[in-house]
Amino acid sequence: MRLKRLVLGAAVAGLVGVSVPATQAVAQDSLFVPLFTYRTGPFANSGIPIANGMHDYLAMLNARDGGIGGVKLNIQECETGYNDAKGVECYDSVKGKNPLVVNPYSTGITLALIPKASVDHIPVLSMAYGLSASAVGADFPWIFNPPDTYWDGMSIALKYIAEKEGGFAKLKGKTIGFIFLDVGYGREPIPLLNDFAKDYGFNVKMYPVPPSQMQSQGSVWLSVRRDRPDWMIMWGWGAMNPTAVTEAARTGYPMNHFIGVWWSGSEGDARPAGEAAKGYLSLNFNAVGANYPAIKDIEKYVIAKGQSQTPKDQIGENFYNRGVMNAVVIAEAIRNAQRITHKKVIDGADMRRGLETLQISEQRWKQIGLPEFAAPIHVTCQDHNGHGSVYVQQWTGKGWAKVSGWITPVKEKVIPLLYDAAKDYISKNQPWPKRTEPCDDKTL
Amino acid sequence: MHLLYDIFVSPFAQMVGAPDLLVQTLWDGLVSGVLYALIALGFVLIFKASGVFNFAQGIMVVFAALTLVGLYQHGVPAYAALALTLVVMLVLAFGVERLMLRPLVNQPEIILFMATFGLTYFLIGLGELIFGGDPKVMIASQLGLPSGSYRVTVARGFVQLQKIDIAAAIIASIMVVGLGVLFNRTRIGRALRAVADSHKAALSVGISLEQIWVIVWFAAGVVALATGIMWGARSDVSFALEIIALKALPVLILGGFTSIPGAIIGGLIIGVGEKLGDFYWGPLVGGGIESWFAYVIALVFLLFRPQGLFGERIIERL
Amino acid sequence: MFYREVGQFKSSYAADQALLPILQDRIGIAVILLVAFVAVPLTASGFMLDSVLIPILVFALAATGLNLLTGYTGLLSLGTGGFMGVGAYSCYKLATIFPNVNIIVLILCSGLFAAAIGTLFGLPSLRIKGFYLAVATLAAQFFLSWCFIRIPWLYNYNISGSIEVPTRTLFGIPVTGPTASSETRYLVVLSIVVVLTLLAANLVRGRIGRMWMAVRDMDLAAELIGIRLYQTKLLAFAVSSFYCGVAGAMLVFLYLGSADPESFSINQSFLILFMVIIGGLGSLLGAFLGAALIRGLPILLRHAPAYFGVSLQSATVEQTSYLILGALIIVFLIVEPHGLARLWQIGKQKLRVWPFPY
Amino acid sequence: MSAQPQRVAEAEPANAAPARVLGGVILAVENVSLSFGGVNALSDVSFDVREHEVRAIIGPNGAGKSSMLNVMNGFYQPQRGVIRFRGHAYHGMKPHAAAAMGMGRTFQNIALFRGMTVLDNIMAGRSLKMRRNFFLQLLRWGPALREETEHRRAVEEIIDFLEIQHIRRTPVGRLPYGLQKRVELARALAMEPSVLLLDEPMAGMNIEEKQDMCRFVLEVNEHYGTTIVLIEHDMGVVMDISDRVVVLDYGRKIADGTPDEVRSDQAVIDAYLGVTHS
Repeated sequence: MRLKRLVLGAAVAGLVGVSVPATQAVAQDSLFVPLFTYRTGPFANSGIPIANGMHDYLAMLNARDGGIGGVKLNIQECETGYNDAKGVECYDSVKGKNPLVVNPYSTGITLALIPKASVDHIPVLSMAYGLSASAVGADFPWIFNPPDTYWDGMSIALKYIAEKEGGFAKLKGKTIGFIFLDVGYGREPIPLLNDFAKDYGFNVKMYPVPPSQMQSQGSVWLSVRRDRPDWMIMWGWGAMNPTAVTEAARTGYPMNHFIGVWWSGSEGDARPAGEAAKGYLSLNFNAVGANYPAIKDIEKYVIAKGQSQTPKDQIGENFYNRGVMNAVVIAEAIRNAQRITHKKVIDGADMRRGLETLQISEQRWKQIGLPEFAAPIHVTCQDHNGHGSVYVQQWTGKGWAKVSGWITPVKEKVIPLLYDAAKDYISKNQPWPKRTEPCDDKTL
Repeated sequence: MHLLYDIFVSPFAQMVGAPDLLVQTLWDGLVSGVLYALIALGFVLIFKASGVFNFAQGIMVVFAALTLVGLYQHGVPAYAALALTLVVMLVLAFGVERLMLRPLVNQPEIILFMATFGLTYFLIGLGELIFGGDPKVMIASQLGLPSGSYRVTVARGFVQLQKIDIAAAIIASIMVVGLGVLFNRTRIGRALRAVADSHKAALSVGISLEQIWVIVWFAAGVVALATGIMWGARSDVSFALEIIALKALPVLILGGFTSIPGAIIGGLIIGVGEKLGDFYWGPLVGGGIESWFAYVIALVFLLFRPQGLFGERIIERL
Repeated sequence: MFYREVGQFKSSYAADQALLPILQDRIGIAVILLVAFVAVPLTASGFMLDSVLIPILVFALAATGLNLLTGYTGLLSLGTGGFMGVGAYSCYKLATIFPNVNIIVLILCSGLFAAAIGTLFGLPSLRIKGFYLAVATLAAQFFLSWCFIRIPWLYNYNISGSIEVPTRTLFGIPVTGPTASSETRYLVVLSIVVVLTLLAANLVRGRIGRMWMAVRDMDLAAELIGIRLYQTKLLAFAVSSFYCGVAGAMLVFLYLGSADPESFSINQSFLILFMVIIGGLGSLLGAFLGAALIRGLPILLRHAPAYFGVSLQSATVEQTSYLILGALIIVFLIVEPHGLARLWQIGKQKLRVWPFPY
Repeated sequence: MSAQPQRVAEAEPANAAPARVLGGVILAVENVSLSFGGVNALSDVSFDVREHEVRAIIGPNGAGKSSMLNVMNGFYQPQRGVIRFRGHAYHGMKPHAAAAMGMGRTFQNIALFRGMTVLDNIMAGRSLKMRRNFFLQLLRWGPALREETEHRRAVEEIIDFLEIQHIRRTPVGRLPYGLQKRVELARALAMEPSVLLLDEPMAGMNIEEKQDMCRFVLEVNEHYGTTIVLIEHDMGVVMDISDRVVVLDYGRKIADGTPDEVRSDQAVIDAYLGVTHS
């Protein structure tokens, strides 16, 4: 009795479902760009401005230029809630509709998609997040993570610290604390940190924050108070960031010795701590502020027309601009792909070639209305990252101020590690497909 | 041998060696204990009067705080927003009574318990839909709550006492005293206790169950709002708090489901216990044990005293 | 009229106790199995298989596991996610240690590990009951979640802390990993779920099932007719965790292809519990209906507005589905505390007497 | 009804002899005292039960009758005294152990499994007698299936005997009170007990239901030779069907003997003063 009803039920449910994915048909004369975003859940504070920035820039291209190369962009958001399973579901729901690229916006989702995307021939753009090793183009032809890997970020943070201390040699005997969200993302830079610690003789103290404890970091910061690290580096995300900044201020930790990665540097991360957060540092690779022609165009063509969810005061904030930058990388890669394939309507495979030969020079940044918005981006067939320059910004109590020049990552350390890690990844995921895609660099 | 030293000697040596950190840990534990206790208090109120184990209490905390901040962001002055939020909580209490409790009256406890799971998800959806899913900053200073901290010198170090935490403790005490007066000195209180003892008996002497339910759910809503303000002022207002709110469950196990003093003392024990455990013993196993330590305290406790701290020995009858 | 059992007489107790005593039911299930095993893989799209059917089957198995514990034995558990995780991580370790063993054997073996851990956390169930036990299982959930993060051996010391599924083949066809086709994975999941559900059906209508239900309905009386409460409850924990463990292993190996500790968090436990509540406590069919509804609802909400030309923000859809899910749970508990399964039964009763109202 | 040979052979070897011949002492209560948090429920109570007899325990409300039954089958642990069953002394036993030794029990407030059907309730009563292991159960194959069918046959006998065929598939929660009492008796009988403890089996029944129940109790006693210990308020019933009666008042035994002896006992009359026999 039961079994019968049970299977019947499953079938009924199945039928309901069968009727759903008929939305497969996507207009053939558009460029489908799905955006995986999260505007809900505990990471929404970080996710919302980024989602807005990505959407608004692409929508602006549609409104101002009629798309790219005369072809409209079909922008669709899929809510992931920063949850891996939902991210995979988003991926499954778009993969049949000829997406040009997927933007997981979560290291966890990126990790889940890396093996799948390689098989399905859909490029994954994880802009400065995801698997550091995926920068190795020979092993990960479909994965791109410009402008910097987490290891670049960590090396830059350490370089900045060394500079303030008077050189790497002065780090000997010092203690550096690393507070991180205890998921794949937060753990990613640890190998490089340990490597540097070994080479330069400083101590590392780990302060993991599990996602369930993001908003209750009291005892973590008490440990910081006990250990008195000379510097603190943070790899935080979502609700973890403002809590950490607040707790650090409460503990009386010197804020100008507390550096967050580029994902721990939104206005919303520092603002809740108020004046006490003054001096907090974070890495960044995109400019902050709304005073750029392209962003003015966004305001004019998208926001003024009510086609955006962006609140007025969010425009020009760090993570909004981060979203814009991510959209620029997508748009420029599409343009590039159209150029080298001589096609207007491209597919994922063409997009991969576009990404692999992507160059955004200083000149080009200026042309697209974002002068000096970010360091030049240079992706090649071998190097899917570019290891671009990053600067350090400081919270003034009201906003971010740039307090350093452009700092280059310690490439000679990072790149060998990347190759080792790629090898390790592949050995653990045998059989891994060999790269068969030819390089375009030579033909250009 | 080394392990035994790490477990039994080294933590205590640290405590003696750095008394300021010990005092700070105890203080932090007490403060989070107060907040756990406040959530547990909401549970107890509802459980006492309606026998419903209200899983949604944690979400009510977030919902109340979110409503407050959301209204303020929409341009309502802080105190007016506070008053309006109270109205919202009253409406919620009415809604819960009318739409959920009344149709479910006489159902087994477990069904009511699960219904509050539904309420939890409903409130998450509703809250995010209206006010958005992004975490918000509590309007503590607009409400006249203090910020900043006192630094007290202890031994060679110092202890940092947040003013907002002291305020939380004071408000919690006022609330407990207020509830005590409500329960023990007023006509409503007598009715509440009558309902708690026996629904049928209460009905037979003409006490309206519906009214009582609205009152306790509203009272729990007020407690939730106070908790939300305090907690929001310490970090921010977001649904991520939901997981932390579950810590009230071990508190209830320690304190018993029906005892207000039990909730307070249980909260303090759990708060202090988990902070001490995490700070002194956590590093032995890699840290982060705060996420489960409270539950394990409760579990161990249960094995020895299944009826809780203040519960009476249960005599099973057939 | 169409669905009637009049005239179907049983001449032996064995026939009367059969799984499907009514002819129409037997025909019905044959048709459904035929559709599920043949028609669906031939016609369904990749999205349909990957994001709808496979997860529904996987979650239905987990819900079946929880239902054995909560619906049949009356022990409320909030640790389902943790037990699923035990299955997933043991399967991952087994696949690393025994790369040449058939992956399906490993998936089933990982259920045994989950059963062992589940039994361990079931030990307090002798002394504590009801809500108290729920909190004890919450301890299991949080402790296990913590283990999945803090014991790097479990995920082979991967820096990312997540596990990626290696490719494994069966008769030369890839079953797991990125190259396995949706159809293959679907058929493997379906087979495992059908077999395990059949076994569960056997269990619950025999002596063990009656002992579980006796403990659920009145544990003291059960003890007085000679049922040993402790063994019975522990057996329920073990079997339930076995099912959850297998579901967890399938979640990673046959559905997601990778997983991190978040996949086995408290929220997963809640979702599975909702499936059981909405589907119907104490009904195996209910587990499937509940899984289909809870999995299908957000997908439906996401895709339905587009049909009607309404464009909703993806976040709004997410929030709305929370709202609707919450409301549905309450409505179900009010209207039909026995869930979808009871509604189905009522519908069948109506069919039986059709065209007469009763 | 026709007793099934195998069943009789298994449970009641003594049944080969004609029923209703009283045997030796099967169950004895010796100096039992029980208290809850200072309140004495039973003080120093002793009496015995002989094989095949119908033994009644009577007394005013709160006399400790139910507590007595609860001590006898191990649900309460007495502070002092022993329970002697077939010559072995037990200071306290586990309820499931008592069940395994052959003590069946019904309750004053029906303790059926409300969510299960009548058939499942009675089948559950046979749990102890079913031995096939978990894996055979899982496959429901061969020996397990045969066992299930065998026990189903035995249960159907009981269903026939108690005349509850028509409600076989009804969940017990939906049955009227009188039928529930009958199902509870059926479940106890399914255990094939040598001693059956009945706690007010006729409470709350109308006269016809009482008559039916009396008939069933006596038939069980006569047919299977099952020893019966019952608590009952209806003096008429008690005096009619029991062989010996023990009277409790405030936890003490105040009389013990045949119905006639007890009826004329002054202490009993005092205890029941003002209580009319219905």
